[in-house]
Amino acid sequence: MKKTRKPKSITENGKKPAQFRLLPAVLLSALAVGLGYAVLSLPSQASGLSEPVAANLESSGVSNPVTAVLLNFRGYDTLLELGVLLLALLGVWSLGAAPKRRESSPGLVLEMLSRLLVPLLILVAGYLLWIGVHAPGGAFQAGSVLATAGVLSLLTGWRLDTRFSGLPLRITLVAGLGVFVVVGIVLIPMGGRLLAYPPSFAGALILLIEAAATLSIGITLAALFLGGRPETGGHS
Amino acid sequence: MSSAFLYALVGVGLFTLGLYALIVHTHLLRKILAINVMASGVFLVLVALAARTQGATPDPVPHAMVITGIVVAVSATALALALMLRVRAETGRAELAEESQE
Amino acid sequence: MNTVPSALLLILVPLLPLLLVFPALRSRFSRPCYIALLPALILLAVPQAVSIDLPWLLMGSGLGIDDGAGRLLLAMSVLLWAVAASLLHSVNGKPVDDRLTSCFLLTLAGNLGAILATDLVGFFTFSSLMGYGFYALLIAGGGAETRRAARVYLVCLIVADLALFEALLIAAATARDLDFEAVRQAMAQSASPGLYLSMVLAGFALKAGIWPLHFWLPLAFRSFPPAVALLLGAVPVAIALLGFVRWLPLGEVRLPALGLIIQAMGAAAMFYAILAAAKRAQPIRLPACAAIFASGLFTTFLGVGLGDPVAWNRHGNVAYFLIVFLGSGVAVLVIITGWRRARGHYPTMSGKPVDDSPPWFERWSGALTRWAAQVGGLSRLCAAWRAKVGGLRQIRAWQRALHGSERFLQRWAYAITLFLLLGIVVVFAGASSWI
Amino acid sequence: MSWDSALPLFVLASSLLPGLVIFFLPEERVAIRTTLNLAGAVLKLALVGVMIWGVFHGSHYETRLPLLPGLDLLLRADSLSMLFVVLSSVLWLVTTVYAVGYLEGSPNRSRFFGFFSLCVTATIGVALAGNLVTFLLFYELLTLATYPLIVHRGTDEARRAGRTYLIYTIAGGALLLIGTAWLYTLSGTLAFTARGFLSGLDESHNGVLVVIFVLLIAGLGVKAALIPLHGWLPQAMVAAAPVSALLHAVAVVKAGAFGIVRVVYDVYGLQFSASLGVTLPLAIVAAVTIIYGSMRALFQDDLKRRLAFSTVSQVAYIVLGITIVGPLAAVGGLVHLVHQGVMKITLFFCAGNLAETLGIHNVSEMNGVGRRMPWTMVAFTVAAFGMIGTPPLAGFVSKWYLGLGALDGGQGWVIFVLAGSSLLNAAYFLPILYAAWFKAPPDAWLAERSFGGRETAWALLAPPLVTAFLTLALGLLASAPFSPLQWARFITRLEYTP
Amino acid sequence: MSYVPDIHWGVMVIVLPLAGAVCCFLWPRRAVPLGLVTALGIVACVAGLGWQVVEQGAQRYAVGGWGAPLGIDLYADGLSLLMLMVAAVAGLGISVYSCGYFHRPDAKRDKAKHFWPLWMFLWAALNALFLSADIFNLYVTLELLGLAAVALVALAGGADALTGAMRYLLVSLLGSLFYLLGVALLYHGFGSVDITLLAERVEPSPVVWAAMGLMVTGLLLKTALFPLHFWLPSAHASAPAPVSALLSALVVKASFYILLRLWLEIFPFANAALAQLLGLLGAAAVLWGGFQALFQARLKMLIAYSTVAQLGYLFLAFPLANVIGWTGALYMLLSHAVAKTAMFMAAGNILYFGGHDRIVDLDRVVQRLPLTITAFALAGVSIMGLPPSGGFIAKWLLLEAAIRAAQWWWGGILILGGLLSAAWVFKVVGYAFTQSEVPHETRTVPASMEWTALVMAVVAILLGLFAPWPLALLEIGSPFGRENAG
Repeated sequence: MKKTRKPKSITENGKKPAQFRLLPAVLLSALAVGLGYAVLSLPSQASGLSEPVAANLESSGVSNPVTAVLLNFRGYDTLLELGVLLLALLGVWSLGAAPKRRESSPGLVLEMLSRLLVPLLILVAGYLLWIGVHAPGGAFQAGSVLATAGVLSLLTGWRLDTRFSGLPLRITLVAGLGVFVVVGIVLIPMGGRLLAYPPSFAGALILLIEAAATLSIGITLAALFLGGRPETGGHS
Repeated sequence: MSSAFLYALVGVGLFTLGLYALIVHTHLLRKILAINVMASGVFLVLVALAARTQGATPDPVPHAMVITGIVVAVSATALALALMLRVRAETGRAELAEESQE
Repeated sequence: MNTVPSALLLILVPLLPLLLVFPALRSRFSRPCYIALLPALILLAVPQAVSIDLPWLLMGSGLGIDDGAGRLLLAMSVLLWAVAASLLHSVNGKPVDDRLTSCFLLTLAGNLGAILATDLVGFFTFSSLMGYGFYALLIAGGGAETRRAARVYLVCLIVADLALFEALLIAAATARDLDFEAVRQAMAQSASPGLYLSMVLAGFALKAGIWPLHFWLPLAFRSFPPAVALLLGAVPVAIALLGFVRWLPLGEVRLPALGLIIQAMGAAAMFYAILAAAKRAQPIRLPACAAIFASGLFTTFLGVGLGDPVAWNRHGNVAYFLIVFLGSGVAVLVIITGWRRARGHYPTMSGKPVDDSPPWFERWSGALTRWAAQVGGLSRLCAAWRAKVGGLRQIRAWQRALHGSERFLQRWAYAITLFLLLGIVVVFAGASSWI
Repeated sequence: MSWDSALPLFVLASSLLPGLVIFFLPEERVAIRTTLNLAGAVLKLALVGVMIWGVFHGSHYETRLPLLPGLDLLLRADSLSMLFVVLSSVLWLVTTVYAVGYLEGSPNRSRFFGFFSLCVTATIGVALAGNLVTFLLFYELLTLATYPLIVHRGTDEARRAGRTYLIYTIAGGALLLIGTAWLYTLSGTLAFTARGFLSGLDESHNGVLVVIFVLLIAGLGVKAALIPLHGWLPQAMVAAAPVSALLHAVAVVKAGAFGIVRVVYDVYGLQFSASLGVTLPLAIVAAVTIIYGSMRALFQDDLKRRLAFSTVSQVAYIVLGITIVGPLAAVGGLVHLVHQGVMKITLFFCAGNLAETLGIHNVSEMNGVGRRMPWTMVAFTVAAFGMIGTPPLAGFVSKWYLGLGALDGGQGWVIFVLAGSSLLNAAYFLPILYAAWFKAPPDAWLAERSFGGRETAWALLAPPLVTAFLTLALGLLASAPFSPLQWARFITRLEYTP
Repeated sequence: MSYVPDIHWGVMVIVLPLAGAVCCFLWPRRAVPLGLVTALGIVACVAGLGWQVVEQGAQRYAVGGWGAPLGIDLYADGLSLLMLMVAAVAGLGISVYSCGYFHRPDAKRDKAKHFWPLWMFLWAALNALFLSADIFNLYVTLELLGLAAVALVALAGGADALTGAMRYLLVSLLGSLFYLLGVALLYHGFGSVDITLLAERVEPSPVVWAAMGLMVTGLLLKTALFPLHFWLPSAHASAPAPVSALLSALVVKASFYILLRLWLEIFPFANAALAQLLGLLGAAAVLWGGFQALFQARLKMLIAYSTVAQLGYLFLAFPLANVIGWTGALYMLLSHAVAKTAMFMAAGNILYFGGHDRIVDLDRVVQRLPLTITAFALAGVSIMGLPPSGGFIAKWLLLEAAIRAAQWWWGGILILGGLLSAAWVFKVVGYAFTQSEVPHETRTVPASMEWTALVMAVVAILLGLFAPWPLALLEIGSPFGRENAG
């Protein structure tokens, strides 16, 4: 918390001088002790919300409690969180165009490996998405794997065709958030509440949302890796 | 003391460690990393303490929270890194200058 | 004679001269000074006592004239002013300086109004109007010497007015009506008339130039055309004396000690006047001495009246005659002087350079200057001051003095103010315990 | 909203709306601007006339808007406010005419007249305020509206003066705010009530009430230029002449004095403040101010500065009149509120005329100016004599009642203060008159402007003559019905008869 | 009896800006009209929600239909409604202003297409934050808010803005993490993240103290309370003008709002010493910010420091702890938001017109922008707390609260702060009255920018005349109900 002003002199290793390190160390040790004490004072037995989750798992449309919480019980959080992701991308894009990389040959091994790995990764992503309904997995995990595929391709010099880097790319990026919002809104006249899935097709809706989210997350993360706006075919 | 608490304490430790690093280091990359370490500490506390359900499956809500938290952290880190690159491009240093006034 | 015309006439007596003060309003008349006197003349012709209440004026005022003394005084004043006007107009046979005429009329209005006033406030108002008018007249008409006199007179006037104002307040606090008669009664019954009496005495003594408060009077006669100066000087003196009669509860109270003091003062004044006349028997100073003598006489009389109300009641009217005597005596003197010197030249009124003056004036003024030099430091200071007039250095000196005093004040004003206030409080406390 | 409850708003709006419109007028639309200004002023005068007639016959004009729960924005026409309202609206009209003439051809006139109207609006608001918080509101508004007028010329000196003014007035406003809020928490009401609303409070609060009184008076004393809070006033004389006139005669200084009257009469109540023992110290402060101001005025060569110090001295008369506990002194104080305004505005008009026509700013440059500008100097002379307190002019009437009240209230020392002040007044005014009338004029004036045979422009000459005439009339006709004196008596009757 | 269709206005208030953000992102060329339409829609929805709340009292809305412990609730009482309205008023103004500001003939034109989606996201985050009744959901909205704000700051480009944004981002993340750790402790201690449930369950214990410490610290960091304000001036001053406006007016207020909610609902037992400490820090902020503002060389820096000072006022209500005090603090928040928006807009106009905002050289600029300087002055009136303005009402309430609580010294701070602001406001306004006529290279300011600034300033003034309405709103759902004893 003492991060007020930085001293004029900074030591060679990028750290502040000793006298500026000692005080935080002492204070933070005290903080750690205090926090630790607080943590330890918690009751050793607590079920949290696991019971109501288990009780309502039936009507959530999925059988994996984490997915149920994530996309149904606390789906609103997840919706906003997709917003955060999109926002980060917007922020990065607003900083300017993607830095130009020196075009170097990725090397034979990498090239071969990427050709092998990318389809596999996409497949794994699909699987993770699918299994998320029942077991650990889901949109974020799947999206991350998808993003790996994208990053790998980018590292090997692949670039999105400028034909697709305009509106099509943007649509893909917002698909997750968009589908989520649209589903949530559409449900209002039907179920009466935002994001209140009717139990009968809750599962299907969740899968739909997750699928769109996976795509968006994957592409977004890959785009973030690029560190800036991609070149587009149309306007700047 | 159950293992849940042990992990939670480790989480607290990570949190304070990250905070220390954030204060002490001047290079922006280190600062960003420090923030990430702190975040990990918090997530660890969240997840570890969820396992206090005697025998039954752990509380799923903190897990969901952590997933949300991770996505947020990833997004923020991405933005921070991009920003750091811009700062470096503009000022030539990946450090926060003293408040420049005119 | 019904009331409306007479009331209008009463109002017109001071109002017409006042209106004619403005040059624009009198430009059509060839002899405004005479015209201004007309209403008073007509009023004199009205055979009975007239009066009018003006409740809306000031704090509720009134004008009026009785059959006896007031009428006499008015008549004397009209005569006096007519003479003065004729003197003003005969100068070089040309119309006089506009400003001079204005001042003249202002003084005239004050004078006539003061005679007609039936209450303290009215009298006070008109007499101070006259006072300031007279000051302006002196300034506008005279040379440097007269101006100095005027300044002295002004200081006397202001101080006198302040004293009278205090007296007025005390009177108003004591009596609910400010008629002369009511105030007289109230003061007679008042437990502590001391402050009132001393204020009135001090005030009018200053105005009348009674010894030892006479110092402005001789000065006023110096470089001004002597006759005019004399004449004009008589006017405020007469009005001030009238003030004594009107304001003091004469014939009602018995204050032997105060009366004795005043008698002594009066006697001293007369003595001084005789001495002065004997010492430097110059024709010009003679009237001044006469004026001082007359006022001394009057003061003595006043002292008698204060000490012995019975005597006052029996002989009180003599006071009016004394005043009239003073006034008309002066008038006659002036007329005689004027007639004797009709062939000669009077110096112009608007302060031409002394070189243009006829030889006799030079002689006189030289003598006067010598006399002034003998008076001492004051005139030397004055001469020194005049030596610097016109020089740039003098302006700078002034500015420096201003700045210096301002700086001094900035630093010490609080202290001085507090000191003054403290003084006021102490004096007041002392005075109230004494009276 | 009925007529009775809307009238105070209309009175406010009659200057506010023209002001707002004028802000947006282009600089060159002189005719429209002048018309708007004058129409507003005349309309206000008419409305005020209706209002005063109504108040005299017992109508209640009251506008109430909720400001906070339990606290209203209250505009109310009572007898005391009418005194100030009439003064402000009459002098506004006169000053507007003068300002139109004075500023002819100068830049930024739309801004000037806009703030000018705002300033008057704020003054009227101060006058009509029915409770302390409304008063505070307009009081601060006045500060804000006056600042641009003071710095209008934009010279460094003007801006310095503006800064000083702000430092004083905003600090004063802050004190007033604290006092007001404190009072509110104690009493739960702030509405001005005849004979005050605090006397019913528990006696244990008396100590606090004294502190609050000091806060309020200190806050108001800044604008009323009581020493030692007067420092801004002499500096503010760098402003243009109409502004000085307005500042000294109507708006700022008077608002402070009027506020003190309100606090003493309608918040604390005269008897209650006397029993708290706060009136005598205030009277002493006023007395010190009177003497001090006059003494400083004595040594000022700058004419407007001299007049400014004279204001310091003269406004304290009002306070003095209020704090001598007695009906007669109160009449004196209240009537001086009007009389001082009329006289001082005349003097500033004349000073402005001299500056504008001949370039004269200093007393030492005024030799013989009476011959060049006789009418201006006649007005000046009348007002100066009024200030000295010479009968039969307006100043005499005020001094008369002040002195009488002092005797009546057993505070004899006051008449000596009055006497001393009159003496000093004479000492700093008469040399001016002497120089102007009787000294020889210089060969050439400093910066003479020609006005085709007349001594100066018509719009510059008429206002001082009108106000000089008023000075005379207010004194001569003091006892006539509807004169300020009678109105002041009317007010004190309300205050003193249970 | 409701005249308003029974729509879930609260949901609309959140979804609409999100949808707007997505649309603006998808069709950047149409960003301006899309953004404006969305802004108007949001204002309408807030009005609808306001009507609903006024008619039917505080509203609770279970997203997903699950209800409190399991799902997330939205909750709208007078307090949240007031905050939404602040955001709506300031937001609408900023939206209109931005049209002119970003529509530049020079090369920076594409800023607009980034500005609008970011701004809509930010607005959505604000609305979601004000409506949330769930402390974890608050964390997500806080992050959404923080990232959007950082991105907007960085939009200005240049070393100053980027460094400012970077520092802001780190601070923001740090604050969020503190807050999140607090949330974690609370959840594990009491098994819920719903504010109402927590309010019922929480009792003083080490966990609660730790959580409170963490959350309060984190939020103070984000609210930039002295001495944690170090990041604010550079971030606020270097951002583009509309962004500065919304950062000062809204973003810092959001974390204050959370703090207030937590303080009132979850930690009402917080001891007086802590409240006094917050008050002291607030007082220090008022004085420090005021002095710093006075000595700044650049206009936007000055205004930013004044934000530091004004935030201090908000914390003066903590030690007073009575309803009037809270009301005063919130009214301060409201009027400061509007006034500061106007002020930053005015500064933006000046910068746009003259190309610089050095205070000593302002005389050549402000004379030719009468509307702008009027807006600045009027906003300044409110900031100073002079009547008739919203700032005055706020100060009056705070002063009254201080005297009632027999802690008059806070009142002294209020007054001192007012004097300090007066000093710098008039320092700037004074330049409008100079006579210098030095020619200066200028760029014409679009009329919409000048008028928006003026309108916002006038609103700040009018807030002083129509105070009873917002104050009546605040009583709905009695957010300060439990503090009534104070």
